[in-house]
Amino acid sequence: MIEVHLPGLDLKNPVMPASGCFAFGAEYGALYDLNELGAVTIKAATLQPRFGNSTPRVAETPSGMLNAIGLQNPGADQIIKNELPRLEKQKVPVLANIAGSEVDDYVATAKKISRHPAVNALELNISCPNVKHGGIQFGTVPEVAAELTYKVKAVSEKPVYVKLSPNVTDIVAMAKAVEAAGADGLSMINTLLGMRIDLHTQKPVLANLTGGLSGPAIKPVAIRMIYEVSQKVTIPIIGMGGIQNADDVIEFFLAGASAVAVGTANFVDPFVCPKIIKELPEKLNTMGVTDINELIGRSWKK
Amino acid sequence: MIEVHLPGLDLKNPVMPASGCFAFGAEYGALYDLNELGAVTIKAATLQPRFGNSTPRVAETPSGMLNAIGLQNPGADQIIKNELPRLEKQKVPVLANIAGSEVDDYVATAKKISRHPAVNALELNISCPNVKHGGIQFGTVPEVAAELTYKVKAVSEKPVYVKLSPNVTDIVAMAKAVEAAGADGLSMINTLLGMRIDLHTQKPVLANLTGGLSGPAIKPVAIRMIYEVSQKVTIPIIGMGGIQNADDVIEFFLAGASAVAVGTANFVDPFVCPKIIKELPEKLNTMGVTDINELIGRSWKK
Amino acid sequence: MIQEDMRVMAHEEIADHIFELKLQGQMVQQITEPGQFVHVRISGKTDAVAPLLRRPISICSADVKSRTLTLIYRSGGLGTGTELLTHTRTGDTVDVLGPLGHGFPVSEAPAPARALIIGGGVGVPPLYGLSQALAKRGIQVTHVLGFRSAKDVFYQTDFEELGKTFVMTEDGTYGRCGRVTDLLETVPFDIAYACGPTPMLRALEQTITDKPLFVSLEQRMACGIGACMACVTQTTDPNDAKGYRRVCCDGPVFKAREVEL
Amino acid sequence: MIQEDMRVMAHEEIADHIFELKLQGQMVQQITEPGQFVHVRISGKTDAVAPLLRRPISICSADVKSRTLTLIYRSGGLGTGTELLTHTRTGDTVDVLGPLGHGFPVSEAPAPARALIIGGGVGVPPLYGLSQALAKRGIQVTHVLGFRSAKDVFYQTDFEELGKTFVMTEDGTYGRCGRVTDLLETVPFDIAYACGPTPMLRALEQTITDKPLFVSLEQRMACGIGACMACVTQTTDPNDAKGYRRVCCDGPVFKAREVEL
Ligand SMILES: Cc1cc2nc3c(=O)[nH]c(=O)nc-3n(C[C@H](O)[C@H](O)[C@H](O)COP(=O)(O)OP(=O)(O)OC[C@H]3O[C@@H](n4cnc5c(N)ncnc54)[C@H](O)[C@@H]3O)c2cc1C
Ligand SMILES: Cc1cc2nc3c(=O)[nH]c(=O)nc-3n(C[C@H](O)[C@H](O)[C@H](O)COP(=O)(O)OP(=O)(O)OC[C@H]3O[C@@H](n4cnc5c(N)ncnc54)[C@H](O)[C@@H]3O)c2cc1C
Ligand SMILES: Cc1cc2nc3c(=O)[nH]c(=O)nc-3n(C[C@H](O)[C@H](O)[C@H](O)COP(=O)(O)O)c2cc1C
Ligand SMILES: Cc1cc2nc3c(=O)[nH]c(=O)nc-3n(C[C@H](O)[C@H](O)[C@H](O)COP(=O)(O)O)c2cc1C
Ligand code: FES
Ligand code: FES
Repeated sequence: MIEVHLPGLDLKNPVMPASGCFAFGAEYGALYDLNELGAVTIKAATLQPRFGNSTPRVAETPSGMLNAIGLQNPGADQIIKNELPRLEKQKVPVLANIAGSEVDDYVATAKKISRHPAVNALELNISCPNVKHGGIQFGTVPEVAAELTYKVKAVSEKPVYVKLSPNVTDIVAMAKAVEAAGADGLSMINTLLGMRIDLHTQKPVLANLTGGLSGPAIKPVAIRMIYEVSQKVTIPIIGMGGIQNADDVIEFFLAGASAVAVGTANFVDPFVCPKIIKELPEKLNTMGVTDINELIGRSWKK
Repeated sequence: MIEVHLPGLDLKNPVMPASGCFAFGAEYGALYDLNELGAVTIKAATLQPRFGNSTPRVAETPSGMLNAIGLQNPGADQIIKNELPRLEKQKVPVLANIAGSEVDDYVATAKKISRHPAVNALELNISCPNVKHGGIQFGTVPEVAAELTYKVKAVSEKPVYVKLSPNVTDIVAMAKAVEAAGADGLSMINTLLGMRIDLHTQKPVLANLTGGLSGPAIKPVAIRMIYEVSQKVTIPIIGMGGIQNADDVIEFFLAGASAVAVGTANFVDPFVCPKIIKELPEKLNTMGVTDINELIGRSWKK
Repeated sequence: MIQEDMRVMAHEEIADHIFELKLQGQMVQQITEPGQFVHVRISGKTDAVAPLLRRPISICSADVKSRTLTLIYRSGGLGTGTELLTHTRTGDTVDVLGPLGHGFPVSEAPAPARALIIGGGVGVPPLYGLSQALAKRGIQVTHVLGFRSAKDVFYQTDFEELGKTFVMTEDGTYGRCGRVTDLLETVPFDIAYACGPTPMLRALEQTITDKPLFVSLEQRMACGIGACMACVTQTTDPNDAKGYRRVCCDGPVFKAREVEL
Repeated sequence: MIQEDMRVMAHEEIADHIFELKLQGQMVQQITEPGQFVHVRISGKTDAVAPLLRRPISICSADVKSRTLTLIYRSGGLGTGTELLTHTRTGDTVDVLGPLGHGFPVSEAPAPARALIIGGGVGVPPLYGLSQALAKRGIQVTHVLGFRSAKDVFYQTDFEELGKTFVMTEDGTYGRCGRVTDLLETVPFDIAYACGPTPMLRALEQTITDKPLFVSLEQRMACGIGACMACVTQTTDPNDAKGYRRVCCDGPVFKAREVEL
């Protein structure tokens, strides 16, 4: 009833933690069995280790939060050595988020990570707003995103999902460009670029100045973008942005998502993913829905 | 201490209601003296009367709301005949928001409205997300926005503020384009494009499908954009997006705004504008600030 | 119209998911007609954020002496603002804006006359205050109240004290089985007032064409005072000068067929 | 670590804007060290939306028998989450995640020994539980507690029951005038523990170089359990394998000079 099958990802339920909100699973794995999850999305891997930005790295906003972690991670080699073997022992599918500041970084990281048996698919993070140089063009210029997708696809041994940035004028153009370049799926949305200023210091709260806005506040933007894009592409969409409960999951499916990821809500309630997975079949029952796949895009399907 | 002077707008305080959230002042004017306000921004005027979109036209979201009013208004002639004379009797400055679907509409409306003695400045709405045809290019393509600004400036008898859409990849490019075309000031931000889907009907809540997201949820996006733009232009910015209290006003000033507009918060608390105006000097006192103009852009000024 | 933190005097579930909330405050003095409404701001709790927008709720009845007004509302279930409102306790305060809108014109029924009052579901509450006002003017009132099921019925005895009362349920589990419109022909009346689901109001407008009928509408609202244009509805008369009415301030009560349903 | 709706047993303002909150629940059984913290979810009220993120607050003390833990926190004033928390009443429940993090190593002080406990402002609370634990092991404890002003002082007598206690205020309105570091030379000790503002901790790390010193840090947090990387701080050792520590789970208590302050 809640099984979904996407390129590389055979999910017994459509709920996974979002990249960067779950590290490599060890912490939440100490609280519950990761095999309850549809999949695990791991924190962005880059070719070299990254320490990330200075602190403060998070700030609260109305129904949301800003983060500027800056892709802190131990680098692809360490991840392969220390993190993936632990996940390999689990039965849960792994979606590996990768990032970089140049095409070559992405390609090299994709090559390494996609080869690992624990990894079922790649998620190409072309949209991290918290990295200073490079980066931005990948997420905002269709041709640049397409070229990157094409090159990563050429080396990846696993299906590739491209994670889109919402900070663009035309999200459909971005989606179509990466689809044409061979993307197997889309993840949307990453965070909106935002800022908070501290009234005492009179400076931005985040050391990085700007950060990525996530949480319930951005849900209407995510729903709108998924609604628009899902009508114009044929590849599946992993939807995310403000999901807190089973109702939200259903809203994302109706908009056009085929699976969902939960980010910020984990910080509010560390058990939120298993809770949603438990609620979902109950909710579908009350709606008279026998298979969640029926709901995909129903808000716009005739 | 809280006086600000902007092109065409000599404001005894920097707080005005935002366009579309205050109609033409009659309703809130029945609750308090409009002369308490820094200025009044009137609902978008179009050349011809517009009935607007079907209902439902509003939907609630976490710390925000979506609206798709669709620029309902009685048209420039009726506004001049029935609404502006009433405002003329008040001493409060009037910022007249104008909209259109073609350049000629804008130009004709600007000509008529700017001539009226009650009107102190125009606010060029190039960014309404709820109008079907035309419109979108004005708000998202710098060259198109610039041309429109130039043509409206040519006929306007009053200073022109251009209201920017946040639904763009590069807000600085938009701002610089309209500044170069002669804009006297900027208003930012208009609403973010969003959607909500009703789980019972399984269709978008709004009859118009998408709507504009406003309220506290979007404040971090507004602050970020004003922070970026104010460093790259020399014309003043009227800041808006989620303002609820005096602290928020100060955050907008620190980001780079020279005045602010309050929209959605009026619906939550109809007395919010006079309340903020009363709180503001008290707040500045506790901060040791003697003139609010000192705060403009202080978050980025060295 | 004022904004006031009103004190909760009583709050109880009177039917399935239907709550009766009694509030005390100065606002009561300003109520001019039955059928006006208030705009209620709802507070949050740990696992539920306070909703941003207010909720429009009809004034069911009001007592000037005790400065109390009664609201009756349906809790929309988990995740809704009205569900959060159910957690308000006696002694708490609730932020209320009101009274708002134009209610039922009581003086349109010239005494002695016979008024027919037709309500459906949570459209029933404002009709209670209306019936009280009409009865006070010596008008004979008959009530036809429709509910979905037995568990949804409320205020039957209160209405019975004011006049003849027919309760109907769609599923026949209580009172007569059927819809309120089924009964119209059997009841004699000179003027009719109605509040309830739009299809019910539409049916009434088609049936009651020879006598005055007033209907109270619902529409999604933001400001509640006429400024945001969220709640408009088109006039039936294409030559109407404005072409629209705002439910919040021109209504919520309209003459039958004045606006599109 | 569990998530629990803990019951409020008592809640009062014990100094200017400083509140003492006693909570009852199962979680108390899991506390292993003084200096651990909890992550508190705060509920909203009418004119203030519930904050999205939890707030980290140190466990001040805990009593396994009554299953009660005590938190002491400063209300940040209007618009902050902690101000909202002050509205919680006895009998309410509060959503708490904990116990979290690594606290002060009590066994590092080999009895019999002399421990010096240094606290500043809202850094003082976890030191109370620490002092209790040390005293229980027969360790002689001396407290140096710094506050801004007389109105900010709390828990003086509680600390005095456990050992010699010096209270200092920055403005000299109570106790000795000055900063906690001014007193260090006059007090003999074998091990030191500190919690308070970063500049104070930095001064202590520079002064106490020949004896063990443990410091408890603050950092903005999101998850509180090590997954989001919000709360990291760099190690002082550039050759450290990871190069960073997470305050929430590797700390909040660290050996002096292990991480950058
Ligand atoms: C003039 C008027 C009088 C009303 N009187 C009553 C009454 O006496 N008793 C009663 O139970 N209900 C009444 N309603 C309906 C009541 O306003 C809605 O049931 C309520 O707003 C739903 O809110 P929620 O928090 O349960 O739903 P949510 O799903 O949390 O609401 C989301 C948003 O949609 C709006 N909304 C949802 N349903 C409706 C609706 N049917 N009408 C208007 N807005 C809606 C909400 O106000 C809110 O802005 C009245 C409506 C109007 C317009
Ligand atoms: C491990 C640890 C233990 C703590 N123990 C105590 C204690 O026992 N008593 C006490 O009064 N305070 C303690 N603090 C500080 C306390 O967490 C902050 O004062 C509190 O989070 C501020 O929240 P607010 O709602 O008042 O402010 P807001 O301005 O509403 O907070 C906005 C955001 O910033 C964060 N934030 C603001 N100030 C701080 C800060 N100093 N440290 C961490 N996050 C901050 C908040 O958590 C929130 O996410 C502790 C902090 C940490 C990290
Ligand atoms: C603390 C934090 C760290 C994140 N790190 C990453 C990351 O490394 N890679 C990535 O693609 N997205 C990252 N994101 C974005 C999330 O995966 C997700 O797209 C976004 O937060 C929206 O979902 P949410 O509202 O449920 O959090 C991060 C988000 C947060 C809050
Ligand atoms: C109901 C509604 C109607 C609006 N109508 C207009 C309009 O006619 N013209 C315009 O430029 N902006 C319009 N806006 C946008 C606001 O002026 C403002 O830019 C936006 O809502 C952000 O501010 P806020 O968060 O304080 O509401 C409207 C907003 C709302 C909520
Ligand atoms: S609700 Fe705003 S005009 Fe009626
Ligand atoms: S708060 Fe998330 S890692 Fe420490």
